Amino acid sequence: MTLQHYLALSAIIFGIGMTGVLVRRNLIVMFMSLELMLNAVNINLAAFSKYLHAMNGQVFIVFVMAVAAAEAAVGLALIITLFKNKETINADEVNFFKG
Amino acid sequence: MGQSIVSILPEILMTIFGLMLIVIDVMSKDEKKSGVGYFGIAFILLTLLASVPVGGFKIVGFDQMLVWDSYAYAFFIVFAIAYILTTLGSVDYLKANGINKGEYYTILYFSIIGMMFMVSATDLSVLYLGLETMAIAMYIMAGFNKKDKRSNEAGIKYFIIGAFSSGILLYGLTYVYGYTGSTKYSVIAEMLRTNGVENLNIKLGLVMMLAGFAFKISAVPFHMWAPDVYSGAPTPVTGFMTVAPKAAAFGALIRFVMVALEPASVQWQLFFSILAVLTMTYGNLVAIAQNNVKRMLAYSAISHAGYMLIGLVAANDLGYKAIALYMIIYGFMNIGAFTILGQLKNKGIIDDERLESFAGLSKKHPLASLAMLIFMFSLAGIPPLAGFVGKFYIFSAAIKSGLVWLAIVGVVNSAIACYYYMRVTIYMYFKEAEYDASIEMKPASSIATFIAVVFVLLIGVFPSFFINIVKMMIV
Amino acid sequence: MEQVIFYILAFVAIVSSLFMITRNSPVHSALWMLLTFFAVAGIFVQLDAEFVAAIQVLVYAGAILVLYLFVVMLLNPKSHGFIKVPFRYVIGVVASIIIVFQVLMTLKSSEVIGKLGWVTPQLAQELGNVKMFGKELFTTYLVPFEIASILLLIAMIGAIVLAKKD
Amino acid sequence: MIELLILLAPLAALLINGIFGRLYIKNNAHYIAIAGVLVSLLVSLITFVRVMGGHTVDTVVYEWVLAGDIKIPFGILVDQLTAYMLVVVTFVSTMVHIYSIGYMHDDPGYWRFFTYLSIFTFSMLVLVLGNNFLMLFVGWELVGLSSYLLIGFWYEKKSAADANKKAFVVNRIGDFGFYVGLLLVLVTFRSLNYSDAFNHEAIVHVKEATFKVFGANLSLLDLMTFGLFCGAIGKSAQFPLHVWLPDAMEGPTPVSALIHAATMVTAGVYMVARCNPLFAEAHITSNIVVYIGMFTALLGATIGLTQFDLKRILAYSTVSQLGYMIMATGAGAYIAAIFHLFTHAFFKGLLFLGSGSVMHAMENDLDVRKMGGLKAKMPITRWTYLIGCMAISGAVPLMSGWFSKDEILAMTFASGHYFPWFVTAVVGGMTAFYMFRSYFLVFEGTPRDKHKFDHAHESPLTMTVPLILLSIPAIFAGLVFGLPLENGIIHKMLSHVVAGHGEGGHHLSHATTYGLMALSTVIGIIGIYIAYVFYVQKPDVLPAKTAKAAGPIYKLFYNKWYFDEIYQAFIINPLVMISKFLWKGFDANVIDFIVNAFGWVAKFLGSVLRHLQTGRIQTYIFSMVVGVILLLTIFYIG
Amino acid sequence: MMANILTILIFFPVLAAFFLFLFFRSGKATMWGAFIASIIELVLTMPLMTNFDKSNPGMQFVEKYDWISSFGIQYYVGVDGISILMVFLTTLLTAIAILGSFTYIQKRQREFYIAMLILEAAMVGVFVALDFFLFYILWEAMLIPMYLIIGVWGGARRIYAAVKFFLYTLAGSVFMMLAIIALYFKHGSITGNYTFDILAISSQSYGGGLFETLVFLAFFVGFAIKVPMFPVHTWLPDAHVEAPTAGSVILAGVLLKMGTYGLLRFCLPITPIASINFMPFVAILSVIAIIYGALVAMVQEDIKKLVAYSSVSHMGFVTLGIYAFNQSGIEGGILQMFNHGIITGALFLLIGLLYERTHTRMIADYGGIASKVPVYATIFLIFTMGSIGLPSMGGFIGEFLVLVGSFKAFSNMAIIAASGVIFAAVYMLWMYQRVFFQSYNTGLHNLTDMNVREVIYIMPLIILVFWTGIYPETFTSYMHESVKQLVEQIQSIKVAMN
Repeated sequence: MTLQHYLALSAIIFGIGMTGVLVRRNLIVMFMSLELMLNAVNINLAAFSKYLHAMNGQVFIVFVMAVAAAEAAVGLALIITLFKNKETINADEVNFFKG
Repeated sequence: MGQSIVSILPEILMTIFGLMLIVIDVMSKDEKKSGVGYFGIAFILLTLLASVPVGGFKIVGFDQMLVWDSYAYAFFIVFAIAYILTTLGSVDYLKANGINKGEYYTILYFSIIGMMFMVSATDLSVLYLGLETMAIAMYIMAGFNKKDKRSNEAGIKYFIIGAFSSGILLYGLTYVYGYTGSTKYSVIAEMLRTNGVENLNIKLGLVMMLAGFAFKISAVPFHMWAPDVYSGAPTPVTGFMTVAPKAAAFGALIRFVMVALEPASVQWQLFFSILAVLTMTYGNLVAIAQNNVKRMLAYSAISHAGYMLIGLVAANDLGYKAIALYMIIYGFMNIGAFTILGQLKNKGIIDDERLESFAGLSKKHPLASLAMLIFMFSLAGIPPLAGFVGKFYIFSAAIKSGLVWLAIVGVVNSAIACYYYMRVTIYMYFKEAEYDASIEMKPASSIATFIAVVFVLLIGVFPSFFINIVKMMIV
Repeated sequence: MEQVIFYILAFVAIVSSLFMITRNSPVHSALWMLLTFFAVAGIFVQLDAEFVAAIQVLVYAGAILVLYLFVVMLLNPKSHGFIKVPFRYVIGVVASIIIVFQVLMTLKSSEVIGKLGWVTPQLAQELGNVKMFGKELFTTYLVPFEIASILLLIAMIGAIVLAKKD
Repeated sequence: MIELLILLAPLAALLINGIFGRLYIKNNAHYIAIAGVLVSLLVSLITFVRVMGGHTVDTVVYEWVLAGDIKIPFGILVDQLTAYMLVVVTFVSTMVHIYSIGYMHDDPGYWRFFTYLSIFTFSMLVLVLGNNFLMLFVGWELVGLSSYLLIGFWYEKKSAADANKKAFVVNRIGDFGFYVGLLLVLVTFRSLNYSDAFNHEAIVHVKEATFKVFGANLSLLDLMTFGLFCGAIGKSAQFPLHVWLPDAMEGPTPVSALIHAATMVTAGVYMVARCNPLFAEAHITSNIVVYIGMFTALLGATIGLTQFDLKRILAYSTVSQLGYMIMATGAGAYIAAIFHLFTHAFFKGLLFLGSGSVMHAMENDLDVRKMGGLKAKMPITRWTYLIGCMAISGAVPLMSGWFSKDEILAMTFASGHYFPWFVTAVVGGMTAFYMFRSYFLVFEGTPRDKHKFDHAHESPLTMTVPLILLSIPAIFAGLVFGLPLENGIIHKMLSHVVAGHGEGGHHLSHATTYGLMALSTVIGIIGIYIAYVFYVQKPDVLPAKTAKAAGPIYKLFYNKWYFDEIYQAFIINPLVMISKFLWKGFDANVIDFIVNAFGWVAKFLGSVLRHLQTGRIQTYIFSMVVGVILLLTIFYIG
Repeated sequence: MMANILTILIFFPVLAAFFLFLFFRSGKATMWGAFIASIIELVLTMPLMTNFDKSNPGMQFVEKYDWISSFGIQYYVGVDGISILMVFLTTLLTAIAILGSFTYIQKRQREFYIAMLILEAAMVGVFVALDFFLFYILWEAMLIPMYLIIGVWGGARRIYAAVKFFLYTLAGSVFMMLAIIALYFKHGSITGNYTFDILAISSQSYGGGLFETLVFLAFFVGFAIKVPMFPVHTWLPDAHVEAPTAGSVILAGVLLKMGTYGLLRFCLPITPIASINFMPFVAILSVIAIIYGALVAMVQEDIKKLVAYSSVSHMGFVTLGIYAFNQSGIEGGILQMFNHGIITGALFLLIGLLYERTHTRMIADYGGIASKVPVYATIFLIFTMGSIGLPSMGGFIGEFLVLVGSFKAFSNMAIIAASGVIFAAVYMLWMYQRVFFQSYNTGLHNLTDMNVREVIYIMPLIILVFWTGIYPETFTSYMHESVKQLVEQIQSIKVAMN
């Protein structure tokens, strides 16, 4: 299996994740799509790490996961506070600031 | 190994002090929570003194993972200034809005550690993680005031768009790593020099990464989040957010661009010149259309990012020194302005930060409005004040590297900018009071404003001391 | 043989992620995401990054997904489906497709040029992926490890401050 | 250096009256003013005598304007020409000062009037005594200022306020030409001193030079002299710029007598005479001067015929007499011009003061139609007025006017200007006619307004004594200075000043001179007879009949050839319209529009861009994605 | 003391302002304090004038201290023939303006007098600065106090006027900053030593190519707006009409002179070749300014606006004189700057007096007040005549020298400019007639004549206006040597050019 295959796969998953963020109105699903994008990045890192015969790619994946976890925690905490105030997790209602 | 420890000595110190802050926070009683802030100031001053780089040396640590030098130290000064002024400014704000939690100061403190790593990073991993630490801290700070739905919205928006942009940054990072084979700046630079820059791979990686950075410094196509987040977040936090994270992003960006992408300088100069022009013009034009002062200062923050980009596009040593100096000056001016804005209470019906609530303020609070006048004219870049020195330095860098057209755009923009800064002074001095808005300057915030005013005047008239700090910087 | 496994995993990953973003209720999309994580773990194994695959399953599938499900259950929000306005829906999809296409354009010239690392096949057998991983992590990448710990600390404090009722 | 005293005395009077007048001196301001004038009169007479003895003075008091290569001193020049002018100015000024005591007796601004008189005397003396063109110009403008102040003395009246502004502006237009001439002199001779400008070699050297003005290559000397002459046109109320003099009658009569008869208006003649070396060489300009002089003379006389206001008649007669003098200078007869100026100052001053005392008697009503038969009531005024008329008409031999006017006619004829000679000869007749018309209407015949006639009484001594004193030179000035014809005392003295060729140029045989003199005397007598027939024998019939017969011409003359209306329509109104357009149209709409447009465009762009900020998270992320796509394409292509 | 007289002159008002700000609470006390400070400043200029060595064309009372050594920026001040008159004019007019606004400024007196003192310091600084950076800082620093004076104490449309004034001047001077930086680097690259020292930069020639033209244009735009020259003058009438009396006196008396001073100190010596190339262009602009200013002034209904447009016309003479590049032209220009300061300053003071009493500036509201206020009418007449350029007053000498100078350089322009003399008479006298003569307009009520204080602060201006007319040598002697040096420098380049 050549490097291109993996890069192609990660690109597609990255694209899907991006669509998810752009299209879905539900904040939680947007978060999940963000996680999906980070997964695509991990695939990329793993692929490069293999074809470069080096381990730093994989180490980086772990760091990315740590960041993902932290983001998830803070993101969901923010969603909970939003829910407490506005009883909604619909992205379009979060538009007090305009112009 | 010994030398490596010294290279991250400041960060270690900061972490130890950070942990002590958490303990202090837990121990202190509810109404004495501001004590945490004062301790934070003490700790940061201690670290500042402990890690003074003697004579612009360069300690490279952990096999070129990161480096502690006068460059990083200069930015550390900016973070320290931002932290001290914001803490002083927010003591009264937090009490007034009933969110007097110790964690406010702790998280702020930890975010500075992230920024320090970002600035001294010479490896992509340290850069990325430092960036993310700062980002996470800022998401929390933006959404800190749970009860106020505006702060909530700021937090959510900042989080999602921030996460998305760090996703893009990361994706670009993988391609840069993949193409050059290593995460170390020096190796990347070596690879680019030997293999040339025309490869599509590297172009993709480069654009994606720089897009991620552009988000952090709120350059135009990637700035959309800034106005809403800055207007939503609690005012002292906005002051902090417009200065420290932006300075860290610029510090990291300069080091990354000047060291790692040095061979590809034509590409990123083009990249940033487009961004610079768009950012300045967009920031200034929309700021004119605002009549909420906080939102206007948000847009002015964007336009100032544009001016700093000119320094970056100049790509000479004078350029990044100018950016560092500009950041220091911008820190004083902006946080000073936000502190005063934070203290503005408007018993009238409209929300307190509208221009009308500034009407006739100079009669009731001459000192506060004089300070605001000084900040506004300094932001506009009128000479006797520090803002002019910053802009002057930046434009000299641009002209030195022959970018006269960019300097002209910058100069025209700063002329346009004067209009909306002046509008505040018009309402304060020339108009009669419509609403009974008032600024009760509590002790802490008045100290912050006083320090800011003194420094703005000092740098304006005797800038040589501050220029010497910046002079020793070498990327 | 190796290609077949790759194509299966790739297919599963793509389909499940597509289903994830198109499901109405967040719970269904969470479950589909679980499937994506497993597919990705499989790919890691195929790229002989076994330790990372394990971590992937543990952290992503185990922790983050559970957190999502937990929050979804807590808030049990009404499902909103897709954005009403078709126009924004279409340009969103089109933009992502363009990005994907631009990334794929780089594939023709993307063979690895950089200096190859120290991992030779026989060293891999001898030390095993996990030991190599530990060696790399705790020697060259020690500082990022420390920063990650600070990062998680801040995330913890932040989450508590934001979520705790006071 | 006692000549300096001539200047200092009026200056001192002016300062004392000016500063202390309002509060302290009030009504006895005339003592100081007269003292000042008397001192300068005495010194002038002394200098006149010393100049007769050949003692001329040309000294520098101090360096006035210094700039690089330009050095303009503040200097005094006293030669024969100055001596004559000094005598005329100081003598007539003294007479007017004395006269004003009576005339302005109960006026609230009494001290102010005498201050202005001292200002005028001082400035006229500066003009006359200056030894360079700049001093001449300074005097020129200061005299304009004092005429502005004096005409507008009774500023409550709108007509007086308009008149003084009109006088100043019209003078200023003339001064503009003078300024250009002055600059030309400075550029060519590198100095403004008379000594440098008039030395013969310098003029010959410059004779052929031309000067490029707006593309046209005009001869330098002609341009220069024409510039200077424009100043004279303005000041001496010649043809295009004569409109201000009749309106200047708004001022008190002593003012008209002093300024608008004797001294100021003659400044133009003095200037041309002083610059005779230049004008002699500039043939084109000299011709222009002759024809302008001639036409002004004709213009003044024709309008004078039809006027009913006594002072207006005298004003137009002054315009006409000035035309004579200017024509004389144009024809090269500088000495004749000065001689006529000399005599004219006396009898015209006399006539004006006479009209002043008539006005005084008739409670300030000057309409000749309401007067008549005043000779019974005001004998001194009547006789002095008659002497004045006889002098000016040139019909009565041995009178001063007869000498000087006929000499001008002779000289014009001699210098080959036959047509101007003929026109001015006819004008001589007209002059005689309208002067005696005014005499007969005022003093002869039966009083037409019983009520006013009863109140009429002879003016007090302070007014009649100056009349008598003035009538003496009006009679004998010609005899004393004019005989023998063409080389009397004045001729011999002034020949030093006039550049060498003087009268020699075109000599006439004695026969023709006497013939010409006889002819002009006869024309004068005919003029008087017609006036006698018109206004004594059939006062009610003939004037009305001829007016009706003349019809349109009469109306033309009566309305001052419609010059005021023409200027108003073709110069003043368009100018005001243009400037209104420039202000409202250009300044407000164009420049300010552009300036405000910048602000408006910025605001508009701001409000447009502002709407990009929709507030929805998806839009923000979408803009980032688009940003990345665009930058990628740029980099892929670039 | 004499060595650093200039530093004292600059910093004394600032210290005084600071002292007043701290210790003086009541408006009245600050008023007298400020007045005494301005008098001391005026007295301090006397030794400067007397000890000035008139034969030395170079800079005198020079002080040079390092300020920002890394950039080659110094605190470098000195005064020569060209700038000494302006310093005297500034201190004189400020003292008179302060004394003049005792009754005029009622609200917030403290801030007003402090702003005036700071303004004075900045103005003196601009005229004596010999370091580009110092010059630019003071050049723009001056904007803030002036902006506040117009904005806070101005008339009805003060906000629009203040904003327009601020942005107009700023737009011009912003390009000047770029030119300064470009010069700094170009000079550095040619000679190797990077400095902002004006004399060093102006002694270096820049080859007359595109670089020099661009630098010249940048400077020219900045200064033309300040002068104001024809197309960019529309800020002046608004600023003048809305500014309080003291504001308009300083604005007309000193601020306009900075534009022409800038042309003399920067455009001519530093970019001579470009200046010579642009000579016809500037001359045409100046002549248009003269005629345009006069014509528009004719139809104004507001006295202050009329005097404002007359300033445009008078400053047109100054720029015409400067761009004649000969001794009499430039000296005439400088003298005209000085005279215009005195005459227009006095006119604004007088109009201010009138405004204080009748609260209207419209000519139509007045009529025949000469009978009610004779002393005021006479003084106003003196300055009207001065403004027209009547001999025996300074205006005439200035105009005469300018016309002589410009006649030598470009005769056609001089002739048209000379026609400006006619229009000057027209608009001034028409205004004077409608206000002072004709029948008394009963609409005006509490018209009282000038009291002693008002006569006292007008008296120095009256004396000066006659002094410059009768014996101008006292003032022109200062500038002979400096102007000769400047003219020789330009003539030598002009000769070299063709």
